[in-house]
Amino acid sequence: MKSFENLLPKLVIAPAFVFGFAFIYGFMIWNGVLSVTGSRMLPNYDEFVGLAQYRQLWDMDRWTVALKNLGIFSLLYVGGSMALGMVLAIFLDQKVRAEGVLRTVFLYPMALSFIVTGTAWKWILNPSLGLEKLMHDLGWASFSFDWLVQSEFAIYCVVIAGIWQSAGFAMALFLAGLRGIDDSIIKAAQIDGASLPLIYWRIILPILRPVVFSTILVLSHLSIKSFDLVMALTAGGPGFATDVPATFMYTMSFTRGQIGLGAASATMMLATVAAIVVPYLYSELRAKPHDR
Amino acid sequence: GKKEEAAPVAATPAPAAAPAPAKTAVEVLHYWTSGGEAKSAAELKGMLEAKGYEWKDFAVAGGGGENAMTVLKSRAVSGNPPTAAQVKGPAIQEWAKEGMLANIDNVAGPEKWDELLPKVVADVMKADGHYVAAPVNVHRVNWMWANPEVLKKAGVAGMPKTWDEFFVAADKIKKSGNIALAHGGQNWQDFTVFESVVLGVGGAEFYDKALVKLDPAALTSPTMTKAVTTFRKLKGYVDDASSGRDWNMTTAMVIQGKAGFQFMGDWAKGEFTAAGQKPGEGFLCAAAPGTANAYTFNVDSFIMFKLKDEAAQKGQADLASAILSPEFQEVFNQNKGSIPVRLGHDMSKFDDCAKLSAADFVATAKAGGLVPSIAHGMAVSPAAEGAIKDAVSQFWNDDKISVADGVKNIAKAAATK
Amino acid sequence: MASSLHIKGIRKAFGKGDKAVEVLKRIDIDVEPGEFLILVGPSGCGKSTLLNIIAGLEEPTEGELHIAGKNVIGMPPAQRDIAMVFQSYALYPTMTVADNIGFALEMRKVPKADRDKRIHEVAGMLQIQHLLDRRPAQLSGGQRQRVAMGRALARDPQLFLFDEPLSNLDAKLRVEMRAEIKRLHHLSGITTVYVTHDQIEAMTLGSRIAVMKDGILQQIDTPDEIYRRPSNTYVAGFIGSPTMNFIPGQVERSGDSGKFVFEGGSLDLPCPDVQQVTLGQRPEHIHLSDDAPWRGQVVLVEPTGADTYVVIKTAVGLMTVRAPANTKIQVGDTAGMTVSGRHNNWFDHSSGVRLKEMDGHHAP
Amino acid sequence: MASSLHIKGIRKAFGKGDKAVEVLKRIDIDVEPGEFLILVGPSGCGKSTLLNIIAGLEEPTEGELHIAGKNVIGMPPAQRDIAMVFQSYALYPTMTVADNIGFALEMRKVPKADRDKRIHEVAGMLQIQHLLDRRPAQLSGGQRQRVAMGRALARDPQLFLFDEPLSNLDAKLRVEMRAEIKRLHHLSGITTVYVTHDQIEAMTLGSRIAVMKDGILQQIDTPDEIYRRPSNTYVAGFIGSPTMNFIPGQVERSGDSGKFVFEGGSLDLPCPDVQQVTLGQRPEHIHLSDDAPWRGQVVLVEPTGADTYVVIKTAVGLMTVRAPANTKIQVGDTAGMTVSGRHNNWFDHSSGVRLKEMDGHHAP
Amino acid sequence: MTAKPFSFGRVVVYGVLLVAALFFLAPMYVMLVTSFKDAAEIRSGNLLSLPQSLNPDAWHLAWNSACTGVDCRGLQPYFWNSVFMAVPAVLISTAWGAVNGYVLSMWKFRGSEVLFGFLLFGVFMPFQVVLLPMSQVLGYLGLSSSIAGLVLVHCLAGMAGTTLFFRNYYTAVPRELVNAARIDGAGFWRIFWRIVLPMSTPIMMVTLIWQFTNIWNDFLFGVAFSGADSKPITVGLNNMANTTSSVKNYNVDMAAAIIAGLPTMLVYVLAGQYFLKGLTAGAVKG
Ligand SMILES: Nc1ncnc2c1ncn2[C@@H]1O[C@H](COP(=O)(O)OP(=O)(O)OP(=O)(O)O)[C@@H](O)[C@H]1O
Ligand SMILES: Nc1ncnc2c1ncn2[C@@H]1O[C@H](COP(=O)(O)OP(=O)(O)OP(=O)(O)O)[C@@H](O)[C@H]1O
Ligand SMILES: [Mg+2]
Ligand SMILES: [Mg+2]
Repeated sequence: MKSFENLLPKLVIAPAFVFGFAFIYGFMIWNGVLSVTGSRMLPNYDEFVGLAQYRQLWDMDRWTVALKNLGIFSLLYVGGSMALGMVLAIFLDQKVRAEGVLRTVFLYPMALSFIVTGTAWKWILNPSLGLEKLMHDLGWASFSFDWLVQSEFAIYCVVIAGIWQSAGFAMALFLAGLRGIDDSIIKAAQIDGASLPLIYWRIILPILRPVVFSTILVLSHLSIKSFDLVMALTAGGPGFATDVPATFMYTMSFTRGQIGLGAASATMMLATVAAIVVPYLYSELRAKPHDR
Repeated sequence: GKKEEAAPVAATPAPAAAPAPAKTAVEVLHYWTSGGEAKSAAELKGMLEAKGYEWKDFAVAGGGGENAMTVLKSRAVSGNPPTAAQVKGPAIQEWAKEGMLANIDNVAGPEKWDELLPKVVADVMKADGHYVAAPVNVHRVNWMWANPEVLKKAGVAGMPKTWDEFFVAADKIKKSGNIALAHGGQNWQDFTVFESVVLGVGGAEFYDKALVKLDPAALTSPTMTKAVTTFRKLKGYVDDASSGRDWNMTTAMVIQGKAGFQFMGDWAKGEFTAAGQKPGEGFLCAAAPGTANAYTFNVDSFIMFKLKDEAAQKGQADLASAILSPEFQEVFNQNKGSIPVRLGHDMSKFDDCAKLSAADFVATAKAGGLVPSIAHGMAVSPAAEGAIKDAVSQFWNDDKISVADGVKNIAKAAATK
Repeated sequence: MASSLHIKGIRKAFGKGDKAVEVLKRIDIDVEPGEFLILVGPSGCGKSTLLNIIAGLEEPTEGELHIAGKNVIGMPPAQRDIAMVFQSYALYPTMTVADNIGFALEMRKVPKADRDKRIHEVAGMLQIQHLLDRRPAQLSGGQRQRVAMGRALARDPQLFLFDEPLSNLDAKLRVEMRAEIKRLHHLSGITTVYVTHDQIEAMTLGSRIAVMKDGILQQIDTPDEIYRRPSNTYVAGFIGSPTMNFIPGQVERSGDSGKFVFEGGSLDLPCPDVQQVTLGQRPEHIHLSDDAPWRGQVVLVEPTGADTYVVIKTAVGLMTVRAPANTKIQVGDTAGMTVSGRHNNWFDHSSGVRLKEMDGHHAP
Repeated sequence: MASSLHIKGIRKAFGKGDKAVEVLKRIDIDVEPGEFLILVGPSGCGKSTLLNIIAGLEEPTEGELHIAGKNVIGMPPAQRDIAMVFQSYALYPTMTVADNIGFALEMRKVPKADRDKRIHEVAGMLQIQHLLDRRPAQLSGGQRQRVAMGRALARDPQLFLFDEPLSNLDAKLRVEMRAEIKRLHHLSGITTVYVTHDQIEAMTLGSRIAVMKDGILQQIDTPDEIYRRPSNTYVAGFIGSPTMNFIPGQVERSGDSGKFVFEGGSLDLPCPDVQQVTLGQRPEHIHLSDDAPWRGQVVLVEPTGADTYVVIKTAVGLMTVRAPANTKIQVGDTAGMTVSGRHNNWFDHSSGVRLKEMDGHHAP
Repeated sequence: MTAKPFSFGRVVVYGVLLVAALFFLAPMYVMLVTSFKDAAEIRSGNLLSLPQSLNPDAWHLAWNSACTGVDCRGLQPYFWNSVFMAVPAVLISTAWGAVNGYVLSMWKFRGSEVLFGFLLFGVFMPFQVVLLPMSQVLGYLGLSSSIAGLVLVHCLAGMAGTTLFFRNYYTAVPRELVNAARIDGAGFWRIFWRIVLPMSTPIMMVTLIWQFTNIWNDFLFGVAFSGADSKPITVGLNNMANTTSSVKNYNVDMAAAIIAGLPTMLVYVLAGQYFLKGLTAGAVKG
């Protein structure tokens, strides 16, 4: 009897463990195996090619561009969404009128699938149809905003659309966290003479640390897996200027019949992620200032 | 009340002939979703339903079938492939190599497909000497479309025959305030134009060496440099907003008189006709400059998967036979803008462009100008095709890449296995 | 530079419309510069709410509030320059003890070195030096409370507000802390409002005590005055532990002197001119006397170490008597009681209001 | 059916390796069935930790724990059938007061009607009937504490654990609650462990008091015994408020009787056979006497209402004396002190351990 | 927080919120006005101009009769497929995440933190990697091309994320509450159900929003694992939006997009109202 209560939590978490490992790690291993085969159209485990796929991968311009884009995109997208989301959450927390409406307004972009918001943004950012034309029509002739068609700048358009979609969600996460904080702590800080910005920076943000942690993880995984967004907005174009590893991998594996190469790129993606995320996970899970 | 709506049931007009024991479902995966194409697919559906089958439509739009291929692989791997799927070119052989395709010689033999089909087409449909796929149509890719009004306004008389003539005409159009070349900035569109430029500049033989056999010498030859230079020059005639534009939106620019020319396969004709225009009146069609004696073909086809169920196998046979039937070929190709694969098909009901295409098809087949379209997956393996497409598109979009580097990149990409 | 605090007609209601609960009903208190005001009252009477309003953490529904002569209604807490100890501690969970204590100083841009010095001083005073690196979650209840104290004491504000700052400390530490607070107040002279439930704290710390009940101020006076001359039976019963004994009865006058007659006994005392009265006698002013005529049965004997409290059942209710620690009396015994007669508290029977006329009118 | 509680060699350390803090160091306590054990000790000495271990909320690092004769180490709290009042209340924020109180009953499948009856009974007892529909956030500190009490009292467990359950209540209410707890304990006879900082509570409620310090049990005995015969200077100083006065000095023997000599004075007392001793005298056992030879200067006069505490500075340190409330002495006066001689506490000078030989050896 | 009604700070707060609202609303505005315009208006007018009349044709078309392939039933059938897929998948994955988070924050055991780390890292696996092996697994389970299969896939794919949300939210819940409930005799499940869950409203809403959005809007799994009869709305939408005739029906596309987004937006509006509830204030000291 007494051991059952101790066992129960472990039993409850067991399915997650089993499925998590079978599916996530099982598939990862599977992917790793594929990457050293010469699989083309469908998986083919007979043809061992060693690291040839990796060599080919690193030899490709497109892959380098994809990695570089991923770096730019994740940094700006995660940073931008977090910053905007935090600002909005804090401002919404100031007992503003119409909070409900504003919250919904900030959140709704999440609701729309990118297949279509991509179209809308494509339109707005398109120089001859959208913003630029609008400004010209309104008489601001020198206005120029043609990032979408510029190879070097198109990725920033993807960032803008990405932030537009995700900032609201970051806001929701932060707001949920803010609403969970004991009021009297904030009161104490007010008494201590902290200004509102300082209260948020010094007291609330540290308390929200686990929430910030969740948000960073969620956003960065979105950025790494940003597939729909890129597909809908630019489909990797112009050329492959906005290609990211996710679209790269998809294209190689499914369109070009180079499953081995695709698998190699997926492995590289995971390795890159691991190099950045694992230390972060480690430090976050180790420091436990919130244990009560 | 909502419950019934929930499970989508194929809207089946009561089939006349079929006695109705549980109907065999024929699930067809395809990416014919645009207006003209969908109409064509509906034709096939009607024919099969008339034979007593239940047509399960599995249409997946987007990106020239990219999504459809993903689905197909996923379905194949799960051991639950559809009855038939729209696959073309060398990919047919790749699927056959995986051992997944059914032999449909039992239809092809009695129906004498070997005689009915041009050899180039038949070869693509076969693996190890057996038919595994049924061809639907033949598209010509090296077309040039034009709006006569725009040309007239700019003072251009007739369709340019060479690239030099083209640039003269394009300059005039530009001066008259219209866009000279309607182009959609998607990589396959870039590639389609490129293919026509190479064919026009180098001729069919060069095309075959460079873009079909992927001969490194040809790929780095001065002819290639010339083609790439011409290609780069074209960009100056394209508007700013082309990036990411769909091909039919691009065609619409010609239809609406915003732009003069477009290089696109004959499926573009469907858009013109759908807009109520007639060839020679509302729009003009001609082979791309310098390619009058050549023909880049693009054949759509359906592969048949190995299935255990006998009724389903019968369904496959009936599907294959229906696809090749003259009635279907006639209606389908009129909708789609392509020409029938059946040799000697009566073209009288077709429009002028199609007639020209059919004539050129037969002529070039004899003269050796008939080449597979690389941009549409008919010439080389998807891997090499994709790599070259990347190189071409990158060159098109990035003016900082010199012609010499462009040539080098393309040659390097062609080495992809 | 001690500041005055003027509370004028403060009202506070929680909730709206029908569900509104009026927690403070027109409170008026004037606190002189440098004064140490004790706020007492039963649980839920509105003490914390009043402190919150003074601090600016809650808006009063009505009323005025002046600190150092300035109207502060609407002024944010940070600008009021107040230090406060919260009843619920309200420690910052992510900060160490040292950072908790130093935060307010940091906010006031005190240089790091000075800050550290101050933190160590305060921590020493509160005997929590060894905990400076811990986080609140790793502290015991009393330790947390001391950190909360430290946060306030580290500062040098216009006004100190303490909300039961010592409730979780042991008696010994409490005595030490009390002395410390007293010393600090002497030194700094900072005006202080202090909520406590501890009788000793209330009696010894404050210059005045304000007694509240149900959001109404009952009496505000010096500790001695409140203890000796409570203005009504409520205050009389509330201050002092064990509580005052109340004996309802009649005054029978005979010339100048009177006699207080009640069920089961009578006492010869200087009586007021009112017929129906209640006599209040504190436990220490009733004495056990074997042969006294007013008698009852012992129902409880509570030795507290220094004293023993004897509870005696009489016709007018239970009487608590403070007896010496070594009293041998036992439950079940019959005991007689006498009253010294010098510490009589007379209250109007029906209103419970103190009959002032009798003050200073003691038997010889 | 009262249960016994046996605590055997319990040790508890927080943290690991170098950073480990040993909070309990081999605690042994046997609580008889039906006993009411008071647990006292300075803040941070490990009282709450011990309760948590009894309740099964923390695992001891070492040791055994038997409830009703059954070893319960490793047994989940729910199965131990214990009711507990948390020092930090730990009210369920999303439930109303009624639900908070009724939750444990619900968990034990008490039918709704019985449950409601019980909730109302308990709420009545704690004077929180009018709050039953509120949520914890809408309550005052004392009200929250009473809800926390109610949650435990509603039950009928094997063991009650109270962690300073009355600290936030006013004196009057506290007296009432104390009486209520005492009554309930009489009725139910449920074994109880009760942590408090209140001297009066400690002295009056418990059948025995356990005094802890730094995770070590100092003494466990009846209240009377602890107060009168503390086993060392620590316990002597901890129990009783104000604290006991300690006078270090020498015994000068002359035949059977001896003389206790210390800096600034000497006392004729029955003395122990040890040279270097410390004499402990409680404030109520030292008396002011104008002509006594042992003298000092008054540094503090604290009237608490019933008594006045006078702090006198002498050569051996500050002495606190309890004087009557009406004492006229003032700060700065010189005062003489005498000792009754019947309540002497002798301790070994260096170890602080009580010299037992002198117990029962009182001057006539 | 107290602030004077018309302070400078308030103006800044409202100003920023308003500007942000405009930024967020702009694409929606464009989509909405476009959906009511007809083709000619779209071509001639400007992006922001209001439609000359409210023309609901595009909406009718998108819902009932737009064609994808040979199928001309609009989005309707796909819509219901999505409902049948999303509702169970969202509920299961949220519940699963809540329970996991509860265990990982309040019933920690040796190695649970490491376990959590492993689960988290799984979040980063690109879903494309999963497609083929998952098809195979679904094939073995006999769930390929079915709604049940899609539900399973979404539950597995979403589990790590939902666990993360709940676990990190629960770490901020005071341990004393759980302790009190254990003393009160509540076991593992009761504590979860009666104490922890009622406090989870805000994060529950966030998670529901998150999962519902992800699942409803998922295209990759939807297209890869569905059969002809079980295609979700995104696939329908994609077919419609990528299905083009000479004049691209922007108005129909936009109407379809809004229809496809309506359920998610509805969920947001409803969920948003619960944000304010379930505060922990006043639970414990410290
Ligand atoms: N998680 C922890 N990590 C380290 N030390 C801890 C932790 N929890 C408690 N302690 C320490 O253990 C000691 C005992 O704590 P406990 O709460 O038992 O004290 P207590 O006797 O109840 O004190 P109080 O009367 O102040 O409530 C304290 O010194 C405290 O700082
Ligand atoms: N948010 C609220 N909504 C409704 N009533 C409230 C709210 N906050 C406090 N109250 C009520 O207001 C009254 C006064 O509360 P307050 O905290 O000021 O009492 P207190 O005098 O400090 O009591 P204690 O000594 O128990 O701490 C209490 O009866 C309490 O129930
Ligand atoms: Mg209070
Ligand atoms: Mg404690």
